[in-house]
Amino acid sequence: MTIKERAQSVVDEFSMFDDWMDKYAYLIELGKELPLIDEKYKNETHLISGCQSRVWLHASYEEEKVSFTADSDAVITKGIISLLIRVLSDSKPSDIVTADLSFIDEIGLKAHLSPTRANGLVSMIKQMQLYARALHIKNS
Amino acid sequence: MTIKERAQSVVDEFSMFDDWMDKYAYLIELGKELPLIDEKYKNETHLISGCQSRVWLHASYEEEKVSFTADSDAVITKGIISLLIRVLSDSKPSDIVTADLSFIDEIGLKAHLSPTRANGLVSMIKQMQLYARALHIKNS
Amino acid sequence: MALNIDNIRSDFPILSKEVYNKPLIYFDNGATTQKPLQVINRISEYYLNENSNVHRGAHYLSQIATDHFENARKYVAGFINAKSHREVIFTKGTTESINLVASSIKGLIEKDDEIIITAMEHHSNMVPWQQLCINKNAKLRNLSVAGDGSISLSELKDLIGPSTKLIAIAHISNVLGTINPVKEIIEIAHNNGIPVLIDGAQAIAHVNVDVQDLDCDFYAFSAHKAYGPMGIGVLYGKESWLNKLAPYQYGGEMINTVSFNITTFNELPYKFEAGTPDVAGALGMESALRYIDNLGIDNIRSYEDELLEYATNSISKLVGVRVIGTALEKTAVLSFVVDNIHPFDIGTLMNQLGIALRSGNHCAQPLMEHLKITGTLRASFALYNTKDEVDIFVSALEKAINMLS
Amino acid sequence: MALNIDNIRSDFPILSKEVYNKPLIYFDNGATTQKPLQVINRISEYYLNENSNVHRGAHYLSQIATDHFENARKYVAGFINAKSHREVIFTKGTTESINLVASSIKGLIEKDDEIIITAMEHHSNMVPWQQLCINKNAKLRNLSVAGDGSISLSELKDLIGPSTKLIAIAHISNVLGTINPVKEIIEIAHNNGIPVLIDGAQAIAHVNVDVQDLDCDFYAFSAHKAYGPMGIGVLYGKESWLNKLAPYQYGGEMINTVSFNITTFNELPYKFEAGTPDVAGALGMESALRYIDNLGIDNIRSYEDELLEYATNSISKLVGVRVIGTALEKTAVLSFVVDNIHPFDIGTLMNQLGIALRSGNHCAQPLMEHLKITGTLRASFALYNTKDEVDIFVSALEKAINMLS
Ligand SMILES: Cc1ncc(COP(=O)(O)O)c(C=O)c1O
Ligand SMILES: Cc1ncc(COP(=O)(O)O)c(C=O)c1O
Repeated sequence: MTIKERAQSVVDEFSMFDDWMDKYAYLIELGKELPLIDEKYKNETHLISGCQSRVWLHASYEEEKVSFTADSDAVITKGIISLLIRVLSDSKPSDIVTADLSFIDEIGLKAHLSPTRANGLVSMIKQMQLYARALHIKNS
Repeated sequence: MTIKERAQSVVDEFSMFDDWMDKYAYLIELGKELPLIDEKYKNETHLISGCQSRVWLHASYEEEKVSFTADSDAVITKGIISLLIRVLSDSKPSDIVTADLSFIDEIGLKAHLSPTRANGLVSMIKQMQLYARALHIKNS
Repeated sequence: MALNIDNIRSDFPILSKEVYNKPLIYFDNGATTQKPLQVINRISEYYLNENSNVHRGAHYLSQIATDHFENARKYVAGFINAKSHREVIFTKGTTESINLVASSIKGLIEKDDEIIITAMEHHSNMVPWQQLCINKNAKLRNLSVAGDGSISLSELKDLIGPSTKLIAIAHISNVLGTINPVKEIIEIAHNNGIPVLIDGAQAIAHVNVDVQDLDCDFYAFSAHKAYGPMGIGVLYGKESWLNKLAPYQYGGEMINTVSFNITTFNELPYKFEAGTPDVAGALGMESALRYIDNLGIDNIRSYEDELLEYATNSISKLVGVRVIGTALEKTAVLSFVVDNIHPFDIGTLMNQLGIALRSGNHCAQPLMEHLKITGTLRASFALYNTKDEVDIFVSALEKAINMLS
Repeated sequence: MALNIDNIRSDFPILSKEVYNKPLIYFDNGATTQKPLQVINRISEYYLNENSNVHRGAHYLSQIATDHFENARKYVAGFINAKSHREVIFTKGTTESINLVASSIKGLIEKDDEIIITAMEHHSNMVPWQQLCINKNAKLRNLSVAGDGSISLSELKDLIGPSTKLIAIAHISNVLGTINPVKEIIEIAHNNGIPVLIDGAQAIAHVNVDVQDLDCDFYAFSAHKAYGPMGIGVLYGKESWLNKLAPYQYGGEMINTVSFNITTFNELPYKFEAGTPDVAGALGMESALRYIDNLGIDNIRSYEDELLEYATNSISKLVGVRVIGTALEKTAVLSFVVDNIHPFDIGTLMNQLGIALRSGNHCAQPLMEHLKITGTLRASFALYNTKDEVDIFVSALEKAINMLS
């Protein structure tokens, strides 16, 4: 599946819920499926600044594709980052960097998160794209 | 005449005018009658601070009474100070210090002068009372 | 006298708002309070009828604006029982008030001098002193906070020494709700010849503030936390202290005479007010303080105490909820954590349920470290909040905890 | 495009006021402008519907307020054509903006360095530099002003030397109306590696301001002189410069992390914004700038130029009247003196006739000394003033002169 297709499937899933409390319940579930980061990466280096809850993100590069693992001390944050990983992980660096991320607005995530949270979301995406770019350069 | 009586005569005079422009015309006339300060006193020492136009004030003490002379570079200011002098000059220091100055409000002067002017008015009165107090102490 | 809360709420139209189809419950009053119509209308009224620059004018509007502005200053002086309106400096808010003192007192602080703060200070009453100390090679000393959120006067006495030059402390903690024994602190300080600055940001709307009774040297607060507009606040300072301090910024009314080489400065309070002041803000603040005065600060205090007690009891019944800040003397602020759940997760769900809380470190990172927590949830109350709102809040909290457990 | 002045005037209810039974003629716009309903209503609207503290919130109102506040910043950035909204710092006004730079640049100024200003500066753009120089044992250098109110670029080139560290100059003089050739000045300065601060207090509402085209390093202005609320203004600074400057005040959003011993600061623009910002003020400023944008600054400029020319011609016909400030490039401000009559006397009578002028030294005492006058009368125009008002003003002036001669 392309990033676009994966994003569409996220949008489809979220469209099933009318009530945002149900969406949050679903996000909380998703958080539990997050590809957990290796404990050894849960350090300052892997911390994303700009989120009020702590988020650790790790990226690896194999067969020209970037994969992400992550963790957070807040469950809803975990759910959000698991969405991002589901859509962006396992993709070519160039696709990650240029990805259309309008699905975030479409599922209403951005509008429903606090400003600090929304900034955290922006920080997460920035960091993922930074990793993709760096790994791409390093390996080419 | 007591200070009170002199103040009353000022109020009476001003009550003849309905239009403030006429009152100002009268103030301008009064300014011309101001007991002019000796040129030698027109210096920093005799300048009243707090007025936006320059006002020089001099006080002298004779037969237990204080007399004032003054000048200003603005004509309306001269008119105002001439009113103050007319009411307060030639009085005992204690009477000057404790004088009821409500005539200023009664003729509407305070309300019709700009804040800086009104401050200037306050400064003038303060200075006259200061002089009175000082001369009283010095001579007793 | 009991407050008529229905009447009061009708003065605050924003309280009838819905958020995500839920009635808004505004429990973020520690961050900023809502404004009554009286305040909003006063600001409009000013711009519609009286707007002008002040002091330097030579015309009617300018005089009206100046009179109203200076009357607002006098009203503020009366509200905190200052000796003179000359002791009331208008600033942008608490933060600027404190920074003003930190900047203007610089010349009086030397190497190895000490400034005492507490571990519960808001960043605004901590970082200015920290940076001043770094700048001057002086020492910042820290009065610790006990588990219940209180401080110890005997520890303070131990901290005070011959090098102590200032004590800066919050009247009421924005995280813990603790009402510090500032009167006693000031007495101890003065016995040692040390001036005291009180950060009154969280106090001004909640308890009676009498600067002469406290005998504090400086008292700082913001209008926006007391039903007034944003962008304006007050630095109260004793006249003798304000005269000792250097001017703060330069320009406008604070200047007496200028020549190319030298400037002389105006008298108090203008010495500390550079530039065109926020006249509308001052009038809005006056209206807000009048609003408080009309209801009576003591009535407000007892109503809010009752609300706090009710809320504290109610959330304490929920499993896993732990109240942070349990000092005996406490008001208006209810911080808590829930075992094994991140405050942000709860805050997010509570928001979705219409309840405005604050979560995080509340600009008090050193306190969080001190208490070994990463953050709290905070419900902070104002005179328009009700027990019904507390009930809704508590059942929402229960729901959120269930979802997150 | 011609402005529809009748429509415009109906946006400013205060203009229909009477003063001493005379229609108010407000010619004190250089001190502060009146505010259109759009601005007044925006402020009320904010407090009625959106009020909350910004940035640190975790709830709906806080998000709305933050979005609107940051959008206001972006609008301001667009209005002055800043490269980025990070270059827009909200302050109390021009005076604070300039003091901010003077305070944060301190570390970069050393003994015997030089700062150049001009003889026409407002105290707010003079005393901060004078005091900085006194503090640092640096030298303040003064560019003179010619009889017509203009400055000389060749004199500036002579003043510039290897020790010159900053040039600070008004875009438009508040006394003379002179529009200084700031673009040329900046080019000369930059050729010598010197940054330039522009005091735009009198420019922002009257001429097109494009900070990228000017290439200025700092640009300061107040909302209240551009149809916006009091208590808020802007410091524009090039990102590279703002990054170089030390933080200004401490507390709130400007802090990144704090521990007891050390603090790290937030990125631009927050680094310079300590404490709760004036959200309502920022939204009011945005409305005001939108108001200007809707009419078009170039249309405003040509209308005001026409008004100025008309007024200049009219008063020049009166015996004894002398216009102060006759530079070719000039706008919106008409200063004058009357032979043998004190400005205050005229100002007093004009006020009685309903006309709001300003008289005095206009916070520019060094300029008064330089021009060897004690003060002027100043009529300053805004987009809502009319030729009819000028006519009434001129005949009132004639009357006043007659009474005082
Ligand atoms: C040229 C100039 N600079 C600075 C200022 C100061 O502006 P504010 O009082 O809004 O800070 C003014 C306003 O009087 C001015 O005209
Ligand atoms: C205890 C305390 N001090 C200082 C401040 C800063 O107030 P302001 O942001 O209005 O300057 C606050 C507000 O957050 C506070 O709660």
